[in-house]
Amino acid sequence: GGDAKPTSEGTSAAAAPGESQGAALSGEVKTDGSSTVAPLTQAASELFGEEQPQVKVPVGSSGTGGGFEKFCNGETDISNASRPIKDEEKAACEAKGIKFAELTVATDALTVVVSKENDWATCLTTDQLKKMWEPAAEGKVKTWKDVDPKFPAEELKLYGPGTDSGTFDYFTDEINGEEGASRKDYSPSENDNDIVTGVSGAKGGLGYFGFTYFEENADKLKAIEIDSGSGCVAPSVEAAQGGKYTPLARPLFVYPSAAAVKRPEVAAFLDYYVANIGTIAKDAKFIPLNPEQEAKLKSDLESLKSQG
Amino acid sequence: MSDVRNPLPTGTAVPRNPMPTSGTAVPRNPMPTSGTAEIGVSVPNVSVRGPEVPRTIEALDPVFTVSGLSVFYGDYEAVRGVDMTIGNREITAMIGPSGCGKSTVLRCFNRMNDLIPGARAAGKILYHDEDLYGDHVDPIEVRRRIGMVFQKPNPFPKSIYDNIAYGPKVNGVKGKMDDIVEEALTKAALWDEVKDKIKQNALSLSGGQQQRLCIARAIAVKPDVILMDEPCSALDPIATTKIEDLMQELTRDYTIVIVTHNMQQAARVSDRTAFFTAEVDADGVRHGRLVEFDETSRIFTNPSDKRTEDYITGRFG
Amino acid sequence: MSDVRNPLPTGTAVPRNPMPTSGTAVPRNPMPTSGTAEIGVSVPNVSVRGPEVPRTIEALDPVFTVSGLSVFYGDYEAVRGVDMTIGNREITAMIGPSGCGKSTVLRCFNRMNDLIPGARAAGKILYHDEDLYGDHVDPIEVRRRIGMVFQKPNPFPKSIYDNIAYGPKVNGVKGKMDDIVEEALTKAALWDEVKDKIKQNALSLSGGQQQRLCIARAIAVKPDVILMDEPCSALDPIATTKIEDLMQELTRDYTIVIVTHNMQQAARVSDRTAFFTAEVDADGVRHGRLVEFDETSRIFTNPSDKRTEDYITGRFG
Amino acid sequence: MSAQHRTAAPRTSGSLARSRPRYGEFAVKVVLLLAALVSVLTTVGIVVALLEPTIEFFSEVGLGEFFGSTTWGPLFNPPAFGVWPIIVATLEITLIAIVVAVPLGLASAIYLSEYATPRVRKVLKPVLEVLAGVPTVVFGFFALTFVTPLLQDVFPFLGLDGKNALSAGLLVGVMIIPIVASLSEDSMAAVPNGLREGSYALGASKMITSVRVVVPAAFSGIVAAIILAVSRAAGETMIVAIAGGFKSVFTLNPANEMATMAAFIAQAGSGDASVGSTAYKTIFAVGSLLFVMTFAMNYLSARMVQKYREVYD
Amino acid sequence: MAILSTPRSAVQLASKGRPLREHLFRIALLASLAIAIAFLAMLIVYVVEEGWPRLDSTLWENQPSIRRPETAGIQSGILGTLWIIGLTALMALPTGILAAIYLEEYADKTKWYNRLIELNISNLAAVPSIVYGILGLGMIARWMQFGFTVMTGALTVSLLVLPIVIISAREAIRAVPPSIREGSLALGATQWQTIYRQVLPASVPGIATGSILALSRAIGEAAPFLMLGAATLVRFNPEGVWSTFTVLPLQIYSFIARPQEEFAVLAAAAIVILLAILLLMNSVAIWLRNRYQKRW
Ligand SMILES: Nc1ncnc2c1ncn2[C@@H]1O[C@H](COP(=O)(O)OP(=O)(O)OP(=O)(O)O)[C@@H](O)[C@H]1O
Ligand SMILES: Nc1ncnc2c1ncn2[C@@H]1O[C@H](COP(=O)(O)OP(=O)(O)OP(=O)(O)O)[C@@H](O)[C@H]1O
Ligand SMILES: [Mg+2]
Ligand SMILES: [Mg+2]
Ligand SMILES: O=P([O-])([O-])[O-]
Repeated sequence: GGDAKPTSEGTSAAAAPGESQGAALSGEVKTDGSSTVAPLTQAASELFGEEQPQVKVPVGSSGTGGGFEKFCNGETDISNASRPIKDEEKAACEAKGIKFAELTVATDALTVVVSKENDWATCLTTDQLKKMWEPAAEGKVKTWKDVDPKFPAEELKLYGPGTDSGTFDYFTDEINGEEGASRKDYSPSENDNDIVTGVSGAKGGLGYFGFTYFEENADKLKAIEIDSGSGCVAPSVEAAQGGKYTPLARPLFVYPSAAAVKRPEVAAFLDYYVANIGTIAKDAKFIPLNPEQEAKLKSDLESLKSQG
Repeated sequence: MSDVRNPLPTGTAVPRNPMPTSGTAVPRNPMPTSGTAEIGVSVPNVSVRGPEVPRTIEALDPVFTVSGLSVFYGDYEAVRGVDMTIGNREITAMIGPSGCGKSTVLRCFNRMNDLIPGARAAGKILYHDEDLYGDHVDPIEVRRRIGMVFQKPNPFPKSIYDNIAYGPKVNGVKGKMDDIVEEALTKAALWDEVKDKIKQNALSLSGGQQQRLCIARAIAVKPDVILMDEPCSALDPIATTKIEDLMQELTRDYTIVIVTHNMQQAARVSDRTAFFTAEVDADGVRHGRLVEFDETSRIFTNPSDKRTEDYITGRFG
Repeated sequence: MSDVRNPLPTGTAVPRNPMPTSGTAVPRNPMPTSGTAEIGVSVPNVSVRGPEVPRTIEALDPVFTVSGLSVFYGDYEAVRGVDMTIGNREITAMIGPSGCGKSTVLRCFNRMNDLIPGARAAGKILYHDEDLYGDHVDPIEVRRRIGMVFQKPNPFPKSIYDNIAYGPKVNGVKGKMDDIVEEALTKAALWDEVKDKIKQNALSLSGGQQQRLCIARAIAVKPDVILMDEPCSALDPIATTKIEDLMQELTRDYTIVIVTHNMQQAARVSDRTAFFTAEVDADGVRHGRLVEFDETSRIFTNPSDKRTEDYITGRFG
Repeated sequence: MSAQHRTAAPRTSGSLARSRPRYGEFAVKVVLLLAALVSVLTTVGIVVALLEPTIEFFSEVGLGEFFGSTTWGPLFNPPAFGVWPIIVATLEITLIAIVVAVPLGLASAIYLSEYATPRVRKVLKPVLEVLAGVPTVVFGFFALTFVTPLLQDVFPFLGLDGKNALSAGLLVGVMIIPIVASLSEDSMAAVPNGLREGSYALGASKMITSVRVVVPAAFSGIVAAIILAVSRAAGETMIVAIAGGFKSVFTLNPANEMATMAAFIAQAGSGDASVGSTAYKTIFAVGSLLFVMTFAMNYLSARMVQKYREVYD
Repeated sequence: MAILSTPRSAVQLASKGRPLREHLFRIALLASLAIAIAFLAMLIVYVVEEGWPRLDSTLWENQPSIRRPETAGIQSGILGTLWIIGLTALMALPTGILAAIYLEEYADKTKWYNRLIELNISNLAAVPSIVYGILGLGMIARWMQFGFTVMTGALTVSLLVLPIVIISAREAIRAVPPSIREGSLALGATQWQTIYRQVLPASVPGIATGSILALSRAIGEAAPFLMLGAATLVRFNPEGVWSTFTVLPLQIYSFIARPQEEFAVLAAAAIVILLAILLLMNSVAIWLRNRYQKRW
């Protein structure tokens, strides 16, 4: 914390370098990135704090892209991401000699929600979603009727995460076929509560966000079942874990830097994170990994630690 | 060492010495107009004091009748117990050392003091037999009838025309504004100097012109009385002469009350002079008092009060 | 209607009329001190004018020798071509109508004008034979030697004691400060009035006391000369008298130059008087000029310039 | 004693020379100048921080598209760089703010300067100062959770979006009321009392004096106040980010959600754009534009104040 | 003639029904002011009401928590804000006051560079805070390599409030009558002695008031920190200038975005704390002003 040099290299542990769980560590583990993943890392940080009160884990929420920017600049130890790292970002990391691993820590089910007053739609196909959201829909698809003649001519009001979020990238990639390709005349928001308010307040409203937000607001909203060709599937923990909720079930990642993991406090934090991933996901209200995913997570971390 | 002060090397120092004047005929103050020295007479020269009325301070046709006027700023009694009358179409001068309450009294005449928070007048001022501080009286109407010109010329930062037109406009005067403006400027002896630049900003005028503009502005609302608070103290001698001439001219139609620091000015222009001074009472508080009020010629040649004499002979002030 | 102005009803209006004075003995201006009227003499009474030196404007023991002084504010030449000398341990008064440059000249004597951006003096001022505007001269040192007292008393918002101690302190004077303070206040005739409340805030003093405090403050740095710019104009007559007495007292040890609006004051206190006025040159620009500089008695009884006469007889100003 | 005095001030040449060196005076002046230069350095810093990415941005996108098109969406795919929607949104919210703040602020200023007793002024001015200090997140929170729902309930026909320019503009307006009020009050207080007295002495009432003499005389000061308020409104970030939204569409309807320039910077600057991408550089281009706009407005305001000083000095 | 035109009846000075219009105008003015103040009152009532359930000691004793929003606190934010304010006071106030002294007492207004500095300062006062965020990120965090620390945040905010400090300090210095300076200089004091021993002491109340108001602006800033990417979820207190930190306004911004209702309450409670700090500072400013107001 109080070192003279503010870079991550400077924050070495003052305590014994041993990795044993019992030894009191200190130092700082800097994390930043996705605001979606932030609660997960924050929950980990809170729980870990009970074990190692001297280790500080600040959690930024600059967004997945903002997080990678700092991460590849050597300014953070761990980057949270709601989508995999992009090639340009990889290149930036490489240029600075920053090596990292991709750890999948939880699953999210992007949930498409409509107003409780909406009595005509319970299930939408991915094509229908595309029809609503693709760039070509801008200014043309204005009512539900424009999506499907069977629907009423209720005004279609679209809400979604901001263009700077990993959620937006993922959704546009999966539904519209290209990352970032979307109609622009929807209401974007960093604050998913705005989507809740917006959709619940408009009869013809539709929006999408993480499963957590739906669960917290299930009394105000109705989740739409998604049909990607093999029948309608409602978002749920089981469907997401079992890989049935496609294509909108998505993995959430953390990216630890290989150099940082050499520091005992970072290693301890990650060990704790991975060991308690089930509790953490539950606390942060995400869908926990299934056993295979959990096993992969453990081995991924081990291989990072044993790296060079 | 308490009195090493020099005695006054001025000719006026001899008490009761009637003052000789050099110059032209005197229309207002019928005083000796000898071009040569006529001094050395130690007895008042009664014959030169004009209409030989008893030494009354009452004007025959009073515009204001002030009785027992005291003015307070909060708890401080700035002026105490003033009695005087202001005669119709006369020029009344108020003189006295700084802080003696001349401005304070003057500003009671058009209720300008109402604007100062905490200021308050006790006693009575009758304006044409009507109580100026009566309940039914609207100070705004008072100020329309009783105009005022200030020490520093204060034209509005507008055109000359708009400066003059302002008063009639806010008073809802209908009629050809151009004529009103021309008439007011003409009366104020300014028309010839500004008629070609009537739309120009008034601030571009010289100090003396600005002051005459302010007089014109006051005239334009057709007041009954014009109050002037040291109207020349910011002006050079030439501008001062012009304003003094103007006052003489205006007194045909208007009653004028002027406060001045300059005794010579009071002597030159006024019919009656009120001399104020500040006195310290038993509690050590200074109050302005009216010491003497009389025809100007008498005040300057034959004051009845020692303090007046000391002041006009320059023994203090 | 151009000249209906009243002639002046003052006794000084007659040219070249030696002025009688009533009062006590005159230590500084040896002028006639008759208790009775001794007027009507039209020839200058040479015998009463003291040491009968020729009408030189040169002081015998000059502190300042001013030659060809012009002062500019930016491009504007406020004062043009002033020549005068200030005699040692004399009181020199500067009079003249407003804006004629009295303050401007005075502020050249202690280089106070240096502080006004764009102000600049041309010509020469010698202070004890040393060029006041010479390259080696430190204006701060100048101001330490040549003190100044201003029109409005300007005590620092601190205790009386701190006001006096400030000057010696900033000038690095060591020594018992209490003694310095007491001495300065005593010299300024203020000690008895304030000795019990020396730690009280100076702003709680009356105007006259504040002004004496400012004089004491100036004395405390042991200056050679004290410049005073209308030191009494904000004061009442009693306070004015006190300051004038004090000046007489101080002139035993100090050279004093005083600017005053009040002719009577100049006449009362000064040894020499400089009369300034503002004149308009060919381009219509006003410049201050020194019209006449002479012994005070002569200026007031027998001025050699028409303009001086007009001014002191109240014909303008 | 006088002899002593003379010797204390010897008449030797050079006696007026500096008696002790005063390097300190010079050092002080240098230190003070340096402090003043920090502000210049700040501007240089801002320009440097903005300039390079801005130049790169324009070499990639071109002025033509930036100013010549009306579709905005630098973070979409395909990206669009027509800046007008966010300029229009900025102007619209600023306009709403001004419509709120100028009458209220000016009326408050007239009241404080011309009507309020010193006592009342002593109470009310600090209240305005508190209003000026209220954090903008708080205004944003208030707009989003209180004002918008209230407006939706009271005026359902407006069809207000959950985020909209109207509430955001309203609250930006409330935020700048103190700026308009206090600066206008300053310039009204600077109107010489002589002008008021001149007006009263002509039989003018207080209202007429205030409206026809004081306000015109203080006019350029008032305009300067409004201009400063406008630049604060145009650059306000948190209120518009929280309550105005980020929707980048070209619309004039204040019931709609819209993104201002500052909101865009906040959104993109704390978001996904990866360093070096054109989208990232857009932040700086918009920042430069905002900087230039406020600079231009402020230059104007400085000129106004200058003019107003000239009238009385 | 003037007399003839003005009849001497008792009604001649009576008012002409003007008061009604005058009254309405006055009421309209007062109403405008009242609206502005009503907004403030409404805002305060609203946040106090919303935040009431959480206005207990856990609010400042606890750290923020994702897992237990109902007992989450804002200690790190309060302390972060206090650190930023403290450092800003240390950096911006001396610099601003010195710059103000330079501009008021030394600068020759006819010199182009002084005019440039002046224009520049008034311009900086109008630059949006988000642009300062860009400056802080690009210049202080990255180029000067100060990282995302208390120092970076404080420096950025210092630069942001610097023009406000300069402008208000200049006003306070200007309010010291020139006669005080002349009095001092006429005694042979040097310019700096005059400033240090007369001008500054006399203007301290004004400078302090202006400074406090400038700092209260700094307290509420969120936009520059948003740009700087200050961490939003920080469960420990800053320990030094190189420490990671968060500030109250940023925490509030992040609470507003949380899905659970408890966070909205928490946000309102945090706003109450922020407003309380603000009111406290303003009260000090008012007290200073009333206590030391100079009467010259
Ligand atoms: N607004 C005010 N509040 C309090 N006291 C005041 C106010 N105006 C004047 N005074 C005091 O009332 C007394 C009389 O002041 P006034 O201005 O009437 O004097 P004056 O004779 O006009 O002096 P001057 O020749 O300097 O103009 C003075 O002691 C002055 O300090
Ligand atoms: N700082 C300045 N800048 C520009 N002009 C000035 C300045 N100070 C004085 N003047 C001008 O110089 C001339 C002389 O002014 P000065 O103050 O010396 O006159 P004064 O004789 O002292 O007048 P007063 O009796 O009114 O004090 C005036 O015209 C004045 O306007
Ligand atoms: Mg007066
Ligand atoms: Mg002067
Ligand atoms: O914050 P994001 O997960 O949407 O990048």
